[in-house]
Amino acid sequence: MTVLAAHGLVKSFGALRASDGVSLDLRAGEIHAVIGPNGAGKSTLIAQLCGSLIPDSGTVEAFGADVTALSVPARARLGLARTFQISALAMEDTVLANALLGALGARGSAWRFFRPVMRDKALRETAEDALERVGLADAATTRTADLSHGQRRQLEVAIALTMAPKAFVMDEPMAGLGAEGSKTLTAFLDGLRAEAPILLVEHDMDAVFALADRISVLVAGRIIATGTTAEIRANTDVRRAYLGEDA
Amino acid sequence: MTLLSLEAVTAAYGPAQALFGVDLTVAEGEVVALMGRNGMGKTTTVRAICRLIAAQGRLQFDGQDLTALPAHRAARLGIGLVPEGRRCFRDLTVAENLAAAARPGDWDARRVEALFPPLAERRRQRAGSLSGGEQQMLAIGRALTTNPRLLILDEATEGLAPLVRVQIWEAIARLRAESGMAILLIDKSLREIAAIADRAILLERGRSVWSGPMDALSVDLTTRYIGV
Amino acid sequence: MRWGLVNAVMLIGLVAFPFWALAADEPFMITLATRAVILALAAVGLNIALGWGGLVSLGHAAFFGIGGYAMGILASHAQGYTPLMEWPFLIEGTKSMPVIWLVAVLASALAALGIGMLSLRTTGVYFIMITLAFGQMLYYFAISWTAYGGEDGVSIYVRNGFPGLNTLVPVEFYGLCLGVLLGVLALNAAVIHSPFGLALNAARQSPDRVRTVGLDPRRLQLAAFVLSGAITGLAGALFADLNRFVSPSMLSWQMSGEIMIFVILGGTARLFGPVVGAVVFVALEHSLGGLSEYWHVFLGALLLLIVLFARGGLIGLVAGRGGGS
Amino acid sequence: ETKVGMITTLSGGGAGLGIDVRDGFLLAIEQSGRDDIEVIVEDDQRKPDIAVQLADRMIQSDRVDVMTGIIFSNLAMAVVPSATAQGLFYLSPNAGPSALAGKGCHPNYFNVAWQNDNLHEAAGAYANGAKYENTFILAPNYPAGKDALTGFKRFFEGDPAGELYTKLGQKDYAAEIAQIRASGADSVFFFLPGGMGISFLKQYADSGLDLPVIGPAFSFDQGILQAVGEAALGVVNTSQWNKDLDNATNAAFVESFAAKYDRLPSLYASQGFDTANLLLSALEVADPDDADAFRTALEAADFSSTRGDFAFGPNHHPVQDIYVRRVIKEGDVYTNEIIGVALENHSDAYAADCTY
Amino acid sequence: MTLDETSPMPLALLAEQVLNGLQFGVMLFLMAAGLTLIFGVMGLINLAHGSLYMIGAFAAASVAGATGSFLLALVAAMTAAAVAGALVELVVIRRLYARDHLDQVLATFALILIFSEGTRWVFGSFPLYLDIPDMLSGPVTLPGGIEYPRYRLALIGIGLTVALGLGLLITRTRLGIRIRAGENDREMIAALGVDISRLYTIVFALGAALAGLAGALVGAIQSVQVGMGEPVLILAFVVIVIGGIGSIKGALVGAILVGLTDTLGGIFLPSLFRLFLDPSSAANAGASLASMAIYILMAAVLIWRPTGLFGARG
Ligand SMILES: Nc1ncnc2c1ncn2[C@@H]1O[C@H](COP(=O)(O)OP(=O)(O)OP(=O)(O)O)[C@@H](O)[C@H]1O
Ligand SMILES: Nc1ncnc2c1ncn2[C@@H]1O[C@H](COP(=O)(O)OP(=O)(O)OP(=O)(O)O)[C@@H](O)[C@H]1O
Ligand SMILES: [Mg+2]
Ligand SMILES: [Mg+2]
Repeated sequence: MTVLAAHGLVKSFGALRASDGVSLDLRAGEIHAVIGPNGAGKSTLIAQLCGSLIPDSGTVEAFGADVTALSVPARARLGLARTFQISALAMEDTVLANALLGALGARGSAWRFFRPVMRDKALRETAEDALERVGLADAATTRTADLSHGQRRQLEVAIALTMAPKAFVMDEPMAGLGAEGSKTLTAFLDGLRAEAPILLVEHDMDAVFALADRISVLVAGRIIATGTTAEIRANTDVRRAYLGEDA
Repeated sequence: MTLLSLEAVTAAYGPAQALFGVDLTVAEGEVVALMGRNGMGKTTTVRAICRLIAAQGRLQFDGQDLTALPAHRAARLGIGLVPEGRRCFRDLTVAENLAAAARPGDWDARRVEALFPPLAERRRQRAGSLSGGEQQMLAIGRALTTNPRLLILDEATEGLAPLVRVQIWEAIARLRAESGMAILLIDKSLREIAAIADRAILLERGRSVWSGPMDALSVDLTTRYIGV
Repeated sequence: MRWGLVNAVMLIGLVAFPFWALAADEPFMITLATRAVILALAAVGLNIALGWGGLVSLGHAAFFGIGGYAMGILASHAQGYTPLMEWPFLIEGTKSMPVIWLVAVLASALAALGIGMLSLRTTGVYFIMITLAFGQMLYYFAISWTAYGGEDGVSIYVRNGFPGLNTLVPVEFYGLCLGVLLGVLALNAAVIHSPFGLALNAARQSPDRVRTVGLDPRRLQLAAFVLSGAITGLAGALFADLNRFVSPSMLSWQMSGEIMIFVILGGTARLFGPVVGAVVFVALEHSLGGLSEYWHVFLGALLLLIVLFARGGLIGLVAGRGGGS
Repeated sequence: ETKVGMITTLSGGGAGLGIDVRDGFLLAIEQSGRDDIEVIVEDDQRKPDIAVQLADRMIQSDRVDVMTGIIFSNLAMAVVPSATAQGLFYLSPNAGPSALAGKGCHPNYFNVAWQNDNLHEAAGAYANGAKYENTFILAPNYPAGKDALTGFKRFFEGDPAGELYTKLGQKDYAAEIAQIRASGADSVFFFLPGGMGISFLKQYADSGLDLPVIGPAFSFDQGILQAVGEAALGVVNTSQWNKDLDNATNAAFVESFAAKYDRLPSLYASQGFDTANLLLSALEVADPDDADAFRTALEAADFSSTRGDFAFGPNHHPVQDIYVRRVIKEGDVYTNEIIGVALENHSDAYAADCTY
Repeated sequence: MTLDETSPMPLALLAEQVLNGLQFGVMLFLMAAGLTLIFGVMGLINLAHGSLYMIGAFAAASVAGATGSFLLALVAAMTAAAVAGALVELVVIRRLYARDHLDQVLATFALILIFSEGTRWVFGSFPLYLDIPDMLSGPVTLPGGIEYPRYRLALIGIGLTVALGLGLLITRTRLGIRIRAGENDREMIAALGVDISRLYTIVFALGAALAGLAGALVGAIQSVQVGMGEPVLILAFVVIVIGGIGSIKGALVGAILVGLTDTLGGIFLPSLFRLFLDPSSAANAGASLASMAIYILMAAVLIWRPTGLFGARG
């Protein structure tokens, strides 16, 4: 069953076609990795899927409905959770506050002006659970700016978890993580696919080959190949354009 | 001859201490790798060397005390930085990036373009519109135009596609071979480092915990301090 | 915590002040304190947008002035026994503070809604300047609005009334203004700890993050801006009543600047920051004025020293940085 | 012991006027030799709310008997109504907004300078005498500016070739000057106080236009003329006072002012001086505590003015001659000489609206 | 009125007014260029820029008064403002780069107070005299029979020359490249061996000198008095925001737009209102709207393009 799909997305920045007719789908229960050289248009694709960029043409479909015209918050409320390539967090606030924000979003409204948020049991539970799962429980009261790079990536994932989403879209969650961090996160994502499918953009080939059920290769705004891990590994075009191994 | 030496260097971001005692030396013509897990203080060490963060302890470059110098004076002693995250001047063209900080010497824009041919084709393009790999090349080239005696590369292959990584590693190898420049290297990929570095220094929670020749770096050490 | 102590000291000081002034037979000190309290209220309003919302508005004099004109217009009609408007329905002026406040709050909230909707398309310095632009438009409009005195403004001869109080007695009017200020501070404290406050705080730091959890940062900020404008409008009505006079100078960019200075001086995004800022500024103005014809030089030098040596405003200086709200 | 509260503009752009009023006022007090009069001087920074605050202080804490000093109409409007409503006497040494002369007049409010329209009316009258038929008129877009053009037109019998309201505080008049040139006017009347007038005159002089210019004294007064320089030479302006007015009081005033402050007195200084002398004359007769007696004493205006004859009309505004002056150069100094009388025993248009 | 309601404005008059707008705009550009440079490079909101304008005018007036030479006066204006600017940067601003924008606002506000009242302390409360040099006084006749002040033509020339020079400086010279690099990433340019503090002092002094030049040039046709800087400051902010912060080209386009809007608005709006109002109300309503015109322009530009015409950053 298709959870999220792009149909013929085209997006230009001036003369540059960052997306040149991209079609791809994410199915229930799978991890679908998108790989490709720098500047191929991966982040641009994600931005269109999540609503922060409007495609010049083509449509985005989520959970069976056409969402091309919906805003970022509206898509999030439908159940689409995103992590950023460069962490986007409330840096001055505590880790818990960031997680609470996710829980608040999941509830669908922040229009409550008087009751202290810290006394809202349900919210706190959701937030603390998510932190626990990514291993940040101990850091709950730390200021986010004081987190290490790796911990920030974990927090990004935790916020996505608080939303109990129906699909994850992750832009290079491993970027900047050391070998150990990548291993832990790989294991975690492996378990997560049972909860909701993941569209994963990643340069870390070890992680991609370990996790992905299917891989799409994006080069210069076009998908040049989609297939299972084995098929992609064997694809000579991909090896030449991306992996840099002698074909 | 020792070019750079750090002894018991400490540093803090506001109230949060990040370095607790780092010892490190780089000799002329040597390639040294600085390794450690995330948040262990590699970048902070680099920032301390470049005088981008106040540090205590003994920091010397070519026999001169660094701690008293502002960042630009430290750089002029011959330290060339390729920072984490590339940080090209995005509104400047490639050529302007290469001109902004250039100092006289062997390395000029032409020679950089010869090392990284993609840059030659994009001389007039805004740095912000380059691909990640090209930006990385530009950041290295920009540091080279200052004609440093020590080149510091902080995560020069992060976030790059495998093919581009290969190109960057090749360039670093050529630099070493052709100009005998001293290099301080931070990277996540042990395999490539092993192929190029003479020595390694391991950082753990803001302390240097091990230092020695590359081939003495045991699996035991790497699992313990790097996680592989 | 130390900032809690600072707040408590401020609170006690504000409440105890008139007793001291009465005992020392310095009745004017009460009027001066009233001025400080009202300006503090205006700054508390701005602080909601500026401190927590990250919306640096250089047009808050617009709301301050709208509040002031709400008072001036209603009271001048009541005073002259002329109806405010006869068609399509009859509206009479009034000299009752509660009614005036209601009108002031509604009018400035409405203006903030309109200005906010347009201004929130921009961010950063552009936001500063577009709010300034709207402020200036209203300023020039008021200057040439002959029906209400243009640049000369509107004078009412007697302060408006509040049920159960004699507002002509300085202490009672002070008490009233202080009551309003404390009420608004309590509201402010509640709001910043509420879910809305949490989301607003995040919207300032990372609008993208707020969006991806399904909330609309612009609507949060707009709500903060409207709340902020309404409070500053209320302060404007009180200020006009204090002076028994309203004129376009309440709408000038210098006024916006001053309100902003109060906030920065005291400490942004601190509950009592604007109060400290306004009180200190008014006190400085008062005590330096007699020093020399060129006392502005000394005021400037003092402010400069404060910025250079007090990070995070005066509250930051006293209570240390961090913590805060 | 009498306490006088003076609120005037001593800092910022309009400070020159306030300083002159203050200096003139204090000179008269000093010359009277009375040491039972305390004058409290405060700077309003030209901000209405500050002026109100100072007034409150003077009334509540200093407990002054009489107030004076305000230069600008909008500040006067902020302070005077509520001060007089609280029973204080207010003697205006400068601002004379129409609202305080007509319906809003108050028995405790006295204006010792002029009603705002007066000098403009005189300019209108002068224009008739000079046979101007289509004067181009301009003023800033604010109440005093509108009063100015209204005042001019009240007496002017010709048909203005154009009527312009400029932005308050505007400093560039190229566009207006081009319009004047194109309008076919035979003369120009302008009311642009302070820096606005300096700018206008310099630019006008440089534009090559040589239509005669008239204006109220404000743009041609002692404090400002040196900054305008040659551009002002020969310009005709209307004033109730000039330093060459031939009476003993004035001669003594001009001499003692120059001796004490080392500069020529301005219109504003003369107004401050007269205001103080009016106050002194009333204090000879009655005490401000006895409001009715004190008011009667003020109404008598039994003092010798630097302007010669001086009397109050029914609304406590001056009835006085208004002169025509011309800008000349005496040695290195630009100043004015009187060339005629524009209106004799002139009072204002609002007196009829005033009932106490 | 000879310009009666029905006849269109004569072409010559229109041309003259366009020149006036251009001249006003070009002067604004001198103010705005420094402001936008300082903001763009250092991220500093310098409210005291108007004070530097005032200092230029006062220095020019004093030197012109003492020597009678306008050229010397201009040199003095630029020098005085540049020195004041450099001093301010060294003593105050330098300590604030790492701080919040808002601290800079408060500090530069304090500087306005000090400069304004300090100037009054030194020079007294009365406006000073500064006049057009003889060489440039009086009108010239332009093609089409327009009589136009020679001095204003010179202003347009000077302004455009400065604009061109500044443009070349920024785009072509090493200093310009470094300035723009500092705009992008000030820490990085320092880490590469460029003395960023000195660069900042130079930029600040350069911006100040331009403001001082504007103050002197404008002072000759306006009044030289305390407080003259603040209204121009606000206009300069309007200009750089319309043009897009940090962009010299934007500042030029913004300045000319504002100049034209202000000048032509003051003329056409009253005529427009005369179509459906009586002359007196039309003059009133037109003048009111005209005084708001540039703010309406700015709001409209920002609503349409939230980062100004040539701006990229917020
Ligand atoms: N807002 C924008 N304006 C102009 N060009 C843009 C914009 N966003 C992206 N681009 C360009 O579009 C191309 C695709 O960018 P994108 O960020 O999608 O690449 P990517 O595949 O995610 O690369 P990376 O692996 O380096 O993250 C790049 O050349 C980029 O410079
Ligand atoms: N700007 C900052 N403010 C506060 N703390 C910081 C800042 N930058 C880094 N730190 C902290 O300093 C410590 C060392 O960080 P540093 O960036 O030097 O690590 P690193 O070894 O380079 O890690 P990585 O491999 O993730 O780049 C970490 O705990 C980090 O959280
Ligand atoms: Mg990307
Ligand atoms: Mg690092």
